Amino acid sequence: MDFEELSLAVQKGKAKQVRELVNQGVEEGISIEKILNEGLIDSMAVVGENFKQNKIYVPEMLVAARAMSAGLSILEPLLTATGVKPIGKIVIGTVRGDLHDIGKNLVAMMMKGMGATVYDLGIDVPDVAFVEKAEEVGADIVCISALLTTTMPAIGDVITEFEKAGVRNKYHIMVGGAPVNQAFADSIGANKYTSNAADAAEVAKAYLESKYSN
Amino acid sequence: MDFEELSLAVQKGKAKQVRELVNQGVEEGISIEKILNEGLIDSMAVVGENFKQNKIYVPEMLVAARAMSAGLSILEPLLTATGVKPIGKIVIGTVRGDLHDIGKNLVAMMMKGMGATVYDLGIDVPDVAFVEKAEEVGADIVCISALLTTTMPAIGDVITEFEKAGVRNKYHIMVGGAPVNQAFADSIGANKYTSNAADAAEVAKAYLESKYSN
Amino acid sequence: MSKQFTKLAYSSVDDMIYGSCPNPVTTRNGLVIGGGEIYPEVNFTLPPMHITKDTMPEVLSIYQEMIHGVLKKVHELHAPGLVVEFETLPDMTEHPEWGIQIHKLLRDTMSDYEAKYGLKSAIRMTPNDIREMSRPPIMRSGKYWEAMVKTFEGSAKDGADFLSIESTGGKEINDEAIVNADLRTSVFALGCLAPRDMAWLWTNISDIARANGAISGGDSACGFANTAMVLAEQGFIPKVYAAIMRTITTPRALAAIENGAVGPSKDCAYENIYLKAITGTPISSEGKTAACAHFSPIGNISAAVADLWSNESVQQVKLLSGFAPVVSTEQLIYDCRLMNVATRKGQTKLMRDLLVESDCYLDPQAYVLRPDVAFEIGKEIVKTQDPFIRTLNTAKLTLDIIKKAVDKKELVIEERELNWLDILESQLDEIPEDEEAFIAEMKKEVDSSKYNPSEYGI
Amino acid sequence: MSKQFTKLAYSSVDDMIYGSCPNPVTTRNGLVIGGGEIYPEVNFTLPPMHITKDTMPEVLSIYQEMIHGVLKKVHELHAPGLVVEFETLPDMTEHPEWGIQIHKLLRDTMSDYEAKYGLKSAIRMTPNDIREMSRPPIMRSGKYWEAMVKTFEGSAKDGADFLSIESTGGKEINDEAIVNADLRTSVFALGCLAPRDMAWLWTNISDIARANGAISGGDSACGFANTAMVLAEQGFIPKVYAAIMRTITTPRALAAIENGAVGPSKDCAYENIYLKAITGTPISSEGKTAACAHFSPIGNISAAVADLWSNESVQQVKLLSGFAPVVSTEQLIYDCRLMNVATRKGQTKLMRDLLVESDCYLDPQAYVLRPDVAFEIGKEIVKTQDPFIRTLNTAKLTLDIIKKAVDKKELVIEERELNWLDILESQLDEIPEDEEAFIAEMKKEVDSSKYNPSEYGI
Ligand SMILES: [Zn+2]
Ligand SMILES: [Zn+2]
Ligand SMILES: [Zn+2]
Repeated sequence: MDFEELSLAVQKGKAKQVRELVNQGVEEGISIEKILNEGLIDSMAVVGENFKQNKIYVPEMLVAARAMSAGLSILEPLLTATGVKPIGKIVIGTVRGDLHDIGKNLVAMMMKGMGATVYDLGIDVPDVAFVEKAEEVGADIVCISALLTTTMPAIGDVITEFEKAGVRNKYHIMVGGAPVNQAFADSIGANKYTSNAADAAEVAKAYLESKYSN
Repeated sequence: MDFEELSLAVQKGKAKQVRELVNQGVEEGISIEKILNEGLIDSMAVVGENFKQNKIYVPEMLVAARAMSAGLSILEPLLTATGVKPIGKIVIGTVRGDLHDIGKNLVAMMMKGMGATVYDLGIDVPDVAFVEKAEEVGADIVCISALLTTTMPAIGDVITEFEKAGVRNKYHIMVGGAPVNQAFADSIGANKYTSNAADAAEVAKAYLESKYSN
Repeated sequence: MSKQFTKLAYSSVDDMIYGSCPNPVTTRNGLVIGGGEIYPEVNFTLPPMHITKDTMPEVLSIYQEMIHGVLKKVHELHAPGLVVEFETLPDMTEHPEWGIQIHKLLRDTMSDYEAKYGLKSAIRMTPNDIREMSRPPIMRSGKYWEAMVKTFEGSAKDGADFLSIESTGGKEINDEAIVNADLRTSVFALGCLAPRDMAWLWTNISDIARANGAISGGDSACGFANTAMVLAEQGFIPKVYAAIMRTITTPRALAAIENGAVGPSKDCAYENIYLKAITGTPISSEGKTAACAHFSPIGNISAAVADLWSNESVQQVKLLSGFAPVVSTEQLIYDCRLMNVATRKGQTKLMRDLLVESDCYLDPQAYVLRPDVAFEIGKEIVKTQDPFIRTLNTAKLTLDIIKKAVDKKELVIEERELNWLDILESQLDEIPEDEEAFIAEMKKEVDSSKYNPSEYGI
Repeated sequence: MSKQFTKLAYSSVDDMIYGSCPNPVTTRNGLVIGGGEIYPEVNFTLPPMHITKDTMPEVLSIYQEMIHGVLKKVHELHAPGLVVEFETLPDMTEHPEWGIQIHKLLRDTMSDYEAKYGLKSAIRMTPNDIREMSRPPIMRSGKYWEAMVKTFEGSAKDGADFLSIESTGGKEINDEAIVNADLRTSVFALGCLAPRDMAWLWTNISDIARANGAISGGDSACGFANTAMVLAEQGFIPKVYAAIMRTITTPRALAAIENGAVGPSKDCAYENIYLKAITGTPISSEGKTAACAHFSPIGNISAAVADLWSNESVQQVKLLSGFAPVVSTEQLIYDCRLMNVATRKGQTKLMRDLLVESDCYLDPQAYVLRPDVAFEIGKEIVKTQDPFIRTLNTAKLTLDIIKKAVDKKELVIEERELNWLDILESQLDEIPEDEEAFIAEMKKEVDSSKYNPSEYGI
């Protein structure tokens, strides 16, 4: 299998070709971890970089992410079997009362693209559902989003729910959405605020790397 | 002495005439308290009302306040002698680092006009000076003003100084100035915020009346 | 359908100007929208806070403070007229008594100022569309729709002048289409679903208006085209896609006027220019002075043919001068003064053209708002009465107009946009010109858990 | 005194327009102010916070965030040029290393954007005048003055384009005069004290600029005339007094240009119109788009002959769209676009006149900013070189102009203003026409604990 060919297939969003190449690599006995990291994740990093440099748009990135997922779905059972861990687990959702998911979906997609396992709770998520899912899957990061100034306070309520359950310190809580700012994030005791989807994915990656390098 | 004549003299700011009429009233044996309340304070209330109704400007009000003061200076020694109390004592100043006194002066003037004894500490007042003066004179109200967003936090520092001295609850603390708002006033534990000079005087009067009617 | 539009409301594009229109609207107190002058439309909203029964006294006192600040400024600056928009927040629509109570507070305060200072003002009542709170949305019945009806009726009874809404029929499937720049699905949402909902919805709103002495105002495709504009501004999706999203919301918007609405249409509906060209109703618009609410590449051109000029929305936060709603009010008043002075000097057309020229060559989303382009698009739309065909043909024509402008080097677009002109063209080429066939295809393609076809009668 | 002005810079009032002037100023990187186009001048400041050694990293990161936001928006909207003003806060001037560090951060980021995107921009460095921190103020020596010199020098060495200040000579006695509408004391402050300080101050600033490759910009009588305008806006003092306060700051302002300043003069100096008429230097101005910083009755007319168009100041607070400095930037860019498009279409004069007509009949403070009135006042000023006589005669002429406008019913003023026309006239009548005599009288009248006559050489 040609890694360059795989990279181009991911970048152009050719899911079928990605599947074929990944299968080929597995058959050739290339290490699963290598296909994952140097094949899929690195290719997606190129896509992310092109987006950051204003060379492509989100739709191109989404197509690439779908192609990458197609490859990943082949690797996943093998990864579990060989004991390779994904770079981290992330629970994400839009707070109670808020129906906006465009921004949240972008963040989820970019986080998947960087190789994390993402549990998307969707929109209008009850406060306690964040806690339950995080506990259930053993998440590293919880991302909470709100688009309305009126639903923004619910982000604080979700964090309170983590505190009540006595598990606040187990999770790195990231918050975002149009009305949110650093001062608000500080006031509710969030670990991190980012102002846009691309930053959120990058910050999450940096956090996971530092967490697992220790 | 004709009360109507005295009222007009105050309203027109004729200090000399006010002095003459007050002297005349005292000689005629009219009660000191009556001259003060129905003569001077009520006349100044008319002036305040005319200002509120956009019939006159601050300069007209200042001239009236000076005329009223002229009358008051005759009554003051007599008031002490007869045991009549002024409506209340107010300490006022602009915080450390802030040189703006126009707004603060207006508030002081209006508070004098309503019959309070006002101790004006001026501008760039050290935090502790507010506490010292309030304790020294046995003030009812402390008014703290700041005009810059950068000096506004010093209002909070002054209040902390009152707390440190263990005398916070002895005083009704009012705050104001362009950058100040209700949320800030709440956050530093002020008793009252008003957004303009006329409101400040009115609110102070209401507070003093309720304090001394109990 | 009570009205049909088969030709434009203007014979010459030169006649389409700001501040006046063929079919002006007059409020109870005699304020004429589109009768010669452009007026400010001010909108304001709460700072971040919970809205509950317990906080309602505080909510009311904030609205009280806001409306007083705004009216005081309008009086001080001698503005000849004003529209205030009250857009409810979801909690207020779910509890209609709250929204109605706030509306009444605003309406009564405005009447007080009129009695005291002769300040003529009108209020636009805009309940937010909470039907989407059910997922998939229930459009024509249920507790959410009932709460909206209560809000419309209650405020109309209390003297609301204009009833408006930013309705969401079709949005449930368009949201995902936007981030994919998937024009095919957007044509389905805007050409098939939205007009069906709009026709039903505006028949109902117009009935409520008629029964209670209010005016059936207008709608906005905010959740469609403005979401696209904002994502394009952030560099997420191509501007050419957002430009086409703008024009293809017009057939949807027409459904309101066809079914009883008479204007002024909503401020954030930039499709209003096509609507005005076709129907001659007064419109509201917003641009640079709504930068407090959203950035845009159409800050001046959006004013070119507006009858009301709005700040979209601003929170009660304190700036160095005072509260933000008062700041917006002052800015809108000066914008309107300049435009009205131009009119008094006989220079409306010139001022309009300067506003247009200011922006039109710098962004495709501005280019498609040129009055001459609006005429071209309007003429295409009135050729048929079928909303789907109108939508599809508008998309094709818009793409064509943008391509020509790029070819003529009249319009500069980014390198990465060029590619998308072809992608979008092939997306459009694959849409059949028969609605039934298209609906059949899309029913298979679109995730059926996201919407209820039956709620649209398809 | 390096220059004398004995006649106006224009032969016809028709030639005095926005965006260009007889004596344009060019920055190192080739941005021309007053060379044909009007550019935005953006100013931004910190949210409420303590500035200390410990918070300086946070301070720097906020300035970093602000300048990036502004430059990104300027780039996105294709603005052809930009001026950024950095006004230090008192703590930053007292610790010159802080102000210099922030300036360098801004200047370097601006250079980065120029290198990367060709975005031409210039920075105006405005240390605040902290000499008044001593009471009575020490004007020509001492730690405060030394800190100011360090700030000017340090930032000029780091590439500051324009050096500016809102200087305060005479303000220490004018503050009380304002609330008393005491024109006599104001004439003393603005006609006797201020010009002496300005001549000395601007000789020094111009020397620093020359030695370090910066441009000696200009001043503003903000603490005099704008304080009066704001108090008048609040209904505290008569607008006619505030209008006269505006015009009589001109002889003071001229002292800067006579002693080395070349412009652009400061944004909040509305006396700039008289300055431009007399000296032909480029000016900055602000109006409706500075409503975030202060309200005003001159939102449009203030743009009529501006070369830079400013937002005055806004804090880094978040609005619904984004941060307030970015909001201001977008608004200023659209304002400038409209005016520059008018110029490209040969309609500068018409646009100027519409901006003037918009406001001039509604407030005396707007009326005195009419270009024809500016010409009349300018002509009176250049008749003599004596700043005191200039000030006194300007006051008398302005009062006369307002009275005539009221008589002609061209200008409507409030009932309670009328009375003040006479009060102010009698105040002026009692001022002797001989400066020495007047100074002698005022030395007796003015509280001597408030100012140091010797600091003014009187
Ligand atoms: Zn909207
Ligand atoms: Zn200023
Ligand atoms: Zn400024």
